[in-house]
Amino acid sequence: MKLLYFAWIRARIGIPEEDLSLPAGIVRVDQLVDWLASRGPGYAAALAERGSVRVAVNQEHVGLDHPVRDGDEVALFPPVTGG
Amino acid sequence: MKLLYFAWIRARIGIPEEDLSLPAGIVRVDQLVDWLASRGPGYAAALAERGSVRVAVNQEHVGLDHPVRDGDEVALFPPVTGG
Amino acid sequence: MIRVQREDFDTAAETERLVGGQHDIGAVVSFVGLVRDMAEGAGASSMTLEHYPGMTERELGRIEAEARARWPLSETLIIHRFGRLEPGDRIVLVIATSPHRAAAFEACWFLIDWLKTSAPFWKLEEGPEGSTWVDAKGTDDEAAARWQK
Amino acid sequence: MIRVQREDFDTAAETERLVGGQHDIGAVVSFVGLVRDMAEGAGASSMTLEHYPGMTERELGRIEAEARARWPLSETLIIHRFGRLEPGDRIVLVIATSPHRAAAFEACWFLIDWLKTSAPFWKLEEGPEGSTWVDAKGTDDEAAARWQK
Repeated sequence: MKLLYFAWIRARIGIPEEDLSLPAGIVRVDQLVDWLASRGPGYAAALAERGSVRVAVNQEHVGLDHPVRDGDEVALFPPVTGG
Repeated sequence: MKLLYFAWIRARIGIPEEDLSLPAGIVRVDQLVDWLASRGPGYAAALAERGSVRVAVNQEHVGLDHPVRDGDEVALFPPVTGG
Repeated sequence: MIRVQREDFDTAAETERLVGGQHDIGAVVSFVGLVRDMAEGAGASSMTLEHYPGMTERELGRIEAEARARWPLSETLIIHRFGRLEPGDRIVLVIATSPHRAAAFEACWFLIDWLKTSAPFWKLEEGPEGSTWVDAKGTDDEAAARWQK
Repeated sequence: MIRVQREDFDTAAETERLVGGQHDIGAVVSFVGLVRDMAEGAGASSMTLEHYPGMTERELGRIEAEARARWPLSETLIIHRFGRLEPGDRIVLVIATSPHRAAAFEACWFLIDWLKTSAPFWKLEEGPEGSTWVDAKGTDDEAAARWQK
């Protein structure tokens, strides 16, 4: 799985992207976010305000109950502020 | 009184403007329009569709009950179609 | 700002003049009205825009003042042409700028809607079967009525 | 048409490209978003716009398709910049053209409202006291929600 981080989530995690293998049992976005938050203090800080974490799977906005699979491109970012 | 005519009202009356002295007793827009319509076939044709005649007194849109005085600039025209 | 002129206008230059150097403007909304080919394939239709000099400027100034009283605007501009115009030619430019986009959109829309039913312009269209005066549209009256308070 | 680019854009040239030679367009509505000086007198504040390459184009294309499905439009264009921008710089251009002005106004407004809550951009603002990420605004969510069917 390819993970991408943007804005202050990227800044707190410290890297813009990484490739990870999904642990067994992680099949939904909310499980993925919980697991990532347990990977270290940067991740925990980045994902602490869970209400401010938005997720895209394969470049589409999704909700927390969206399925994730190992080949997906998953992006985590704060609410968007374009325009 | 200075009278100005625009668009098809001007075309039917045949002149763009004229100076007239108001006959005694004509003190409102509707009386002025009735009197003008009696001045000849061009005027009658121009003002026949009374519902399509708009009036400005001293360059402001007014209703049929607006007063008119001898020094006024009065314009008669069809509904506007700018933009 | 109001201008009534025979000449074409340069939207980019006008916008730059309104916005240039100002750093509190977040939103620039502009409307350009163009002459449509009403003959629909039956040959291009030119038109001549007649207006009431003096009253036109007055009316445009009045609706501009109304927009500025209703919305928090930085700048407004209305340029309306008169004279002979061909299909594709620019007729009218309305620009509203504001710190915020909702005010700029509403004011720009209001200005063109009101202008259409209040500014003294008339269109003589040259179609394939001669010249005809364009009728005012009921839909324009309805569009303007939306803004009545 | 969608473009995501670091460079500035030329609104007049883009408009001419959309409109030039077409005679069935009556209304051109455009929105330009500019960087406002948020430091309010405490010194100019630059910003850096970050985005998600690939998804940005996808999202902009999606909302453009939605606008074209909802309104009778002739042409649409969205250009959004990324990278470092100074106060007064252009950020985004949205143009909608149509035979009729209501469709052009609604579509242009819809596009910028939806873009703000859906296109993956983030703003890092350099203020007098350091850099801060700009929070998404609840008012933007409300503006977008108006367009929900």
